[in-house]
Amino acid sequence: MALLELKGVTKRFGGIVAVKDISFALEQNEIVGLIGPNGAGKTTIFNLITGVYKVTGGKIFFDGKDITDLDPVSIVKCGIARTFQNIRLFNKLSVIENIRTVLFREADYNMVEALFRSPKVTKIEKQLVEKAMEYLKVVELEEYANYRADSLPYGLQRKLEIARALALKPRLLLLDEPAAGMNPEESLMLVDLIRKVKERYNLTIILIEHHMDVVMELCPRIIVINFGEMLIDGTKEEVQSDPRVLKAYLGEEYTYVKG
Amino acid sequence: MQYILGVLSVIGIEIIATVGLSVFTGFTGLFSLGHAAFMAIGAYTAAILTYFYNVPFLFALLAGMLMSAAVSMIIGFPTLRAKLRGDYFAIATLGFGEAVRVILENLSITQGARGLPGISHYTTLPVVMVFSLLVVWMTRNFIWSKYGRNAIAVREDAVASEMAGIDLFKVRMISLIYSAACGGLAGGLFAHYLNYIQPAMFTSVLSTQLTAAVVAGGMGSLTGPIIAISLFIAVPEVLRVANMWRLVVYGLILVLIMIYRPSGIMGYHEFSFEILKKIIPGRAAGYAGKRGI
Amino acid sequence: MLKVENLNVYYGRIHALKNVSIEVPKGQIVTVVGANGAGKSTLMWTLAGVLKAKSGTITYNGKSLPASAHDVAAAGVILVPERRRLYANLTVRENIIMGAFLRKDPEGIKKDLEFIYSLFPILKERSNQYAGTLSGGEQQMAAIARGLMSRPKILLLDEPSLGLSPLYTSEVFKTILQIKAQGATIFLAEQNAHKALEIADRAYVLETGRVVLSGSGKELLANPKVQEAYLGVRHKAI
Amino acid sequence: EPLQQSDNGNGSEKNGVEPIKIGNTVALTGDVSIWGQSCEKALRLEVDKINAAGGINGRPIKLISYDNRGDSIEAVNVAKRLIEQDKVVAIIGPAMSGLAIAMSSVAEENKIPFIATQATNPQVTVPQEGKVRKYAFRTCFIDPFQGKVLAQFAYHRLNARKAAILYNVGDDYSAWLAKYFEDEFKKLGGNITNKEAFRSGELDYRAMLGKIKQNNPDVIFLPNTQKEAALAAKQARDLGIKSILMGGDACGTPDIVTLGGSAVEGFYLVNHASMDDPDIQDFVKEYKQKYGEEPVLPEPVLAVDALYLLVDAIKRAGTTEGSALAEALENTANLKVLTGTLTIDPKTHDPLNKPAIIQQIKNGEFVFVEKFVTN
Amino acid sequence: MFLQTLITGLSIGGIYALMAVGYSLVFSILNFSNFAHGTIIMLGAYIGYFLISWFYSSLAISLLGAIVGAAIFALLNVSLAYIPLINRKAPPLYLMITSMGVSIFLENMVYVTVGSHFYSFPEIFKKSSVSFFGSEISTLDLFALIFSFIAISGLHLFLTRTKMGTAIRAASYDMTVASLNGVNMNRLIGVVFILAGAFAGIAGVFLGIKYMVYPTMGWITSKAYIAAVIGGLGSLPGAVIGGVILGILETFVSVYISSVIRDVFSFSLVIIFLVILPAGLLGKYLEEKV
Ligand SMILES: Nc1ncnc2c1ncn2[C@@H]1O[C@H](COP(=O)(O)OP(=O)(O)OP(=O)(O)O)[C@@H](O)[C@H]1O
Ligand SMILES: Nc1ncnc2c1ncn2[C@@H]1O[C@H](COP(=O)(O)OP(=O)(O)OP(=O)(O)O)[C@@H](O)[C@H]1O
Ligand SMILES: [Mg+2]
Ligand SMILES: [Mg+2]
Repeated sequence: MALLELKGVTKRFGGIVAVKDISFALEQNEIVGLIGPNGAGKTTIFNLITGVYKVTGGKIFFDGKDITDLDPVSIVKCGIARTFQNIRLFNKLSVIENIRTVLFREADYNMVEALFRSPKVTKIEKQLVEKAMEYLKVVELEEYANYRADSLPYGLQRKLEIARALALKPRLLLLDEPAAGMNPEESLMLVDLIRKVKERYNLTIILIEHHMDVVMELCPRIIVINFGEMLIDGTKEEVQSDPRVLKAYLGEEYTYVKG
Repeated sequence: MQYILGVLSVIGIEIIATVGLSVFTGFTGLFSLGHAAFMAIGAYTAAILTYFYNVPFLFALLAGMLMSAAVSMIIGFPTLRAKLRGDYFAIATLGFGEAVRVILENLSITQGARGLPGISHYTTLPVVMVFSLLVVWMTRNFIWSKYGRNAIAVREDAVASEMAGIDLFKVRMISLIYSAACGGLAGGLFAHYLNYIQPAMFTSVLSTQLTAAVVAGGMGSLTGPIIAISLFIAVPEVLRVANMWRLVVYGLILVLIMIYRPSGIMGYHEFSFEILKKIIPGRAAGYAGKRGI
Repeated sequence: MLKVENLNVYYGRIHALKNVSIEVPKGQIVTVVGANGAGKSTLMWTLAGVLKAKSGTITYNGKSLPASAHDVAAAGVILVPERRRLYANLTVRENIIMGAFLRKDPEGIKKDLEFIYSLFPILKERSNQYAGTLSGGEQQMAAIARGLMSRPKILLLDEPSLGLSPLYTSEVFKTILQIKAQGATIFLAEQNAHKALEIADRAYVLETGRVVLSGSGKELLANPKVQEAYLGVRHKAI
Repeated sequence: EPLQQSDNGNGSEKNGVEPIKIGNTVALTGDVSIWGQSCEKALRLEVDKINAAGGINGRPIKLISYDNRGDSIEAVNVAKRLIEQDKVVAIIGPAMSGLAIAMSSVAEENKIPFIATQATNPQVTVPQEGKVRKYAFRTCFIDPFQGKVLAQFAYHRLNARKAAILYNVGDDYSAWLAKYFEDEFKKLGGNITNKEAFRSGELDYRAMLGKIKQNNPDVIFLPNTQKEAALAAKQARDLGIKSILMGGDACGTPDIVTLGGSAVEGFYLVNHASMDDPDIQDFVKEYKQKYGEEPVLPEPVLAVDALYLLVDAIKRAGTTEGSALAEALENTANLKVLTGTLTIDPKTHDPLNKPAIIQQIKNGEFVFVEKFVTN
Repeated sequence: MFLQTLITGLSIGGIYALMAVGYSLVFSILNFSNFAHGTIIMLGAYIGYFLISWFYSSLAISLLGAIVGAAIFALLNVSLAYIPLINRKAPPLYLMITSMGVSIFLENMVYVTVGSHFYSFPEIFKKSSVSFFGSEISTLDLFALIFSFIAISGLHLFLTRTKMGTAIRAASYDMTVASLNGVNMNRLIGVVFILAGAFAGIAGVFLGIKYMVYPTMGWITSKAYIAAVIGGLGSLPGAVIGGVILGILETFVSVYISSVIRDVFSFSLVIIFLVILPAGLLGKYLEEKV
């Protein structure tokens, strides 16, 4: 069964149709690229899946369950996590606090125990710190654990955001332009990281990206949308050579040679 | 001594209310102009119980806390559900505070504007000290627990918090209830300190003073607001000899604090020996340190 | 035209720019490349007058650069900041018009607006939408448009291709060449080091706040160190 | 000129004689500070006079005044401070009942008597339980009395049968006085057509007055401060209301004329003292001479009465010890004070035979109409 | 009765609106509730009152003086107390607390220097009234309404039609970037406060004429704050509509429900209103796009 399925999803903002009748399905463990020109509706699709916006029409299923009308928090609980096109960290908190905040969902103590700080609370809190540290190790940020999040350079903030999403223990991870603001060298390191976490956490991933090298490296399957509509859903080879994609998105002079 | 002890008692009582409010305003990031109403509810509930029904003091205090907490849900439910924020939320609380006062002015059990005189004097300085230490300690625990940490996350970025699986409504509601309960406790203590309460004692001026203490003390600090409210109460007393100039000076001090410590007395920090170390040059530890890569 | 000498900039205790010296001659494109956190944006904000240098001099046309940001802008040095920084509460059109705040030629403003709309047709379509609701790429276009609207003498561009599709990235680089041809001077920070170095007359490499290399764009493009560190060549070779 | 506490002219501490310290809790800032400031000046004037004449049994008086802003919590702090830090033997003030009730337990605990000036609520001296507070006194008549006087005056002299009330729900003085008036007027057989309320700080009463107008009452009772009453009068006249207007003792200051202008012509009010009362002429003259302005009645004269009451009690008690002083105060009889002769009722600590004067505003002046005496 | 109630409500609402405008104006650029606005209104009223007592009964001089005087006070207020904070990028809440301090300071300064007497403007302005279907409208109210309407419309045009106006709105979102566009922030903020001060002067004089002049009269501005929120913060037309709605609402509740519990009613309605329209009538809740 498909893990995620969009059926005829449409989103309208006033007169603008940002997403129009989009349908696709994602199998467990797949990694799919979502590309398209600026303003095509990619981020909007993420916002619809995660419940930030309500759909104007259509249905979204996750693991067989209809999540179309759930609120963002419940959707997270179903196992969907994301990163943001404009990074959204808890800026004034330290790097490790950013992760711990997410892990509190697992902390099993009640208000009275918290107010009197029973030994159980202390123990759980300690465990959470250790767990958070593990996630930081995965993205190689452990040496920054006590830095304020907003003092990190852009590239590291992106990694932290990915770690925070992982800490939600998602089954589906939505990455919105994770390589933006990275130079080609850094992008390729990001590719390695994404591969690594996908294996380690058994993830299904949708990746929005304008850095074609990243997309081509990672995604055997690519969905292209244009003006909110599905243009093509195919293998990366099909997409690269599709004249419509070249014209609308990549530019006629685009050539990608992959060794 | 009694005078100084009295001022200390008032400080202790207000610390309880301020610390509670700092959970809501400083740590959760919502801003209230009606918190005096929770003090009023606690004060009236406790006072009516000890005065008319001879309920033991401790139970009366507890009832005041519970009543405040319950009422806070009534105002919190619709407004926090609707995700009111900033000044919009502040106005809702301002309205709530005034509405509570009008109700107190018109109920017969509260004896309206005439107030309740002759409440027993149970609130002595030791009582205040025990309660304020307890509340400060519990609030510290609250903030260090998942409840407080979630509140901070919500304050920092509501959208990201939602995406991190945090239920904004629930977190804000818990903070509100907590701070209302603290307000209720402070009110109950206050009634049995002053032995007389009137609706006119719980105006928006009091609410504003509490909020000002939280902000001037430093949002996201617990010690800052405690220092601030102590100053707010002690300074006018010290200045009493200045008579009419007293409040002129007071206003000026408030402005100067904000200008020279624009993120509050303690900023986002807690008063601790760590900070003293930081102030001593050469010992600078990488507190909010930033290195390049 | 713009000359930076021994510039030192701090964020509190963090030394973000260390003895940076750079020259931007009139009518040329000068680019600065560097890893995340190298200090490119810091340099840009300092040139724009928002960040204050602890020491060092910035001279513009032989005189020292004005102290406050709005005077810098009035002198014709215009920054298109990193991560767009649009006025989310204004419409797209109002955002672009804000770029012309100091201009007093309504006719010229009108003409430039038409030019910008022809450059980025999507902005014309979205002209009455609040800028905050634009897509990431659309926002980037609007930010560039706002910068162009002020008819800069020197345009400081901080990562103009951030979030743009490959097609639009090429468009933006074409535009940069176009406005250079019109006589403007350009100072560019880019992660897309390839393209940036290709069009640059002169280039600097910034590493943890220090200039470590400089030369013409072509020279740096051919430099193996640059290739390895910023162009991702090593990986591709694998 | 800035008001300083009056102990700065320290000429009084000559010959090493220790002065007798008297406290004064008074509103120097806030909405009611017009009276407070005047009251403090009046006391200073009289204290200087007494000291010039040799003080009390050779000991000078030192007056210590603190601002209470008209706020109950402040009043408690002021009382504690006066008693503790400054070691006063007695306190004059406050002028407001809420403040007096709040501070009464402080006085009780420390056994220091206080003499409220214009605090007219019965509970200031006699709490609900009915037993008089040993250390609480006052020099003014009480609200039930003035409510009664006003209601009777309206019913019998003005032949009013329909009355409306516009009061401040948030103010204890106003709420009580409204009630006492209402009770008495109904008892006499009159009809209260409207009882409308507003809240402190509000300035526009036209909505309520509009409702009152529909019932066309004979009198409208305004148990409010002079500011509120003057505003209400103006707005009532603007709306074309012709009813007779009446107010309580809080209106008894010439300010009401400056504020209300022609709208308060014909306004009836009850007062503690009258500016044209021959008894207080000397005081008014001296006050004017010293400060270049008229005192703002009635609080200053009530405070001066309190001062003389206290001085007399200290003389009779022969000590400044609190409980002895309280007993001496309780037994005051036929003492000559500014507003006449004063006898304290030991059962209530209220002045006996304290006259209430009904005045009417005519051509911008307070004109004596009638005098009522307690019981 | 209904018509008279409506007229009363309108005239109260008009005053709220006038006060709310200056308030909203400051909010529109600095995003904080300027609690000192009420104090500036009070100072304007005092200036107007003293001018009219000295220059016997010239409303024009009184208004003009109050406008200029209040504008100067507002300018002093912003340059001494707010600019240092703004330059340090302090969040709006800090400015708001500072404004409370300013307001305590100025108000008590008036007690110390001018004293605590109440003052009333000479009566000549408010005597006459116009009859309108059996209801009375005072000419002063009429004049105040028309005058305010013209002034507010002018201001609205200024904000929406001029570059300066756009710059004000832009700066309210991002001052740093506005300065990149060549906007001199300190000057812009100065202009805004001068305008707000001028409106405070007008409001002060009308408030003084209609009611009276005393040190705490600025407190009534909390009603203006509520009005501005109802209308949507930062929106001038919103402030006007909010003011009128609040005035009419209060009056109608007093007349048709109960004057005693009027505030419970009107505040509950305000809360319900906000729950339904969380950004007021014309305000924008700018949810950042993610
Ligand atoms: N809240 C909104 N209100 C109005 N229009 C919106 C809103 N959100 C998005 N849009 C519009 O919908 C379209 C799709 O936006 P979206 O952010 O999904 O694009 P995108 O594909 O992510 O583009 P990019 O690659 O530039 O990030 C855009 O044209 C945008 O202007
Ligand atoms: N506001 C700030 N406060 C403290 N440190 C900062 C701040 N902004 C940047 N830094 C630090 O200064 C250094 C230079 O940052 P800068 O943003 O100039 O780098 P950059 O070269 O533009 O990087 P990127 O490619 O990610 O945009 C980094 O180490 C960064 O962490
Ligand atoms: Mg996008
Ligand atoms: Mg940068």
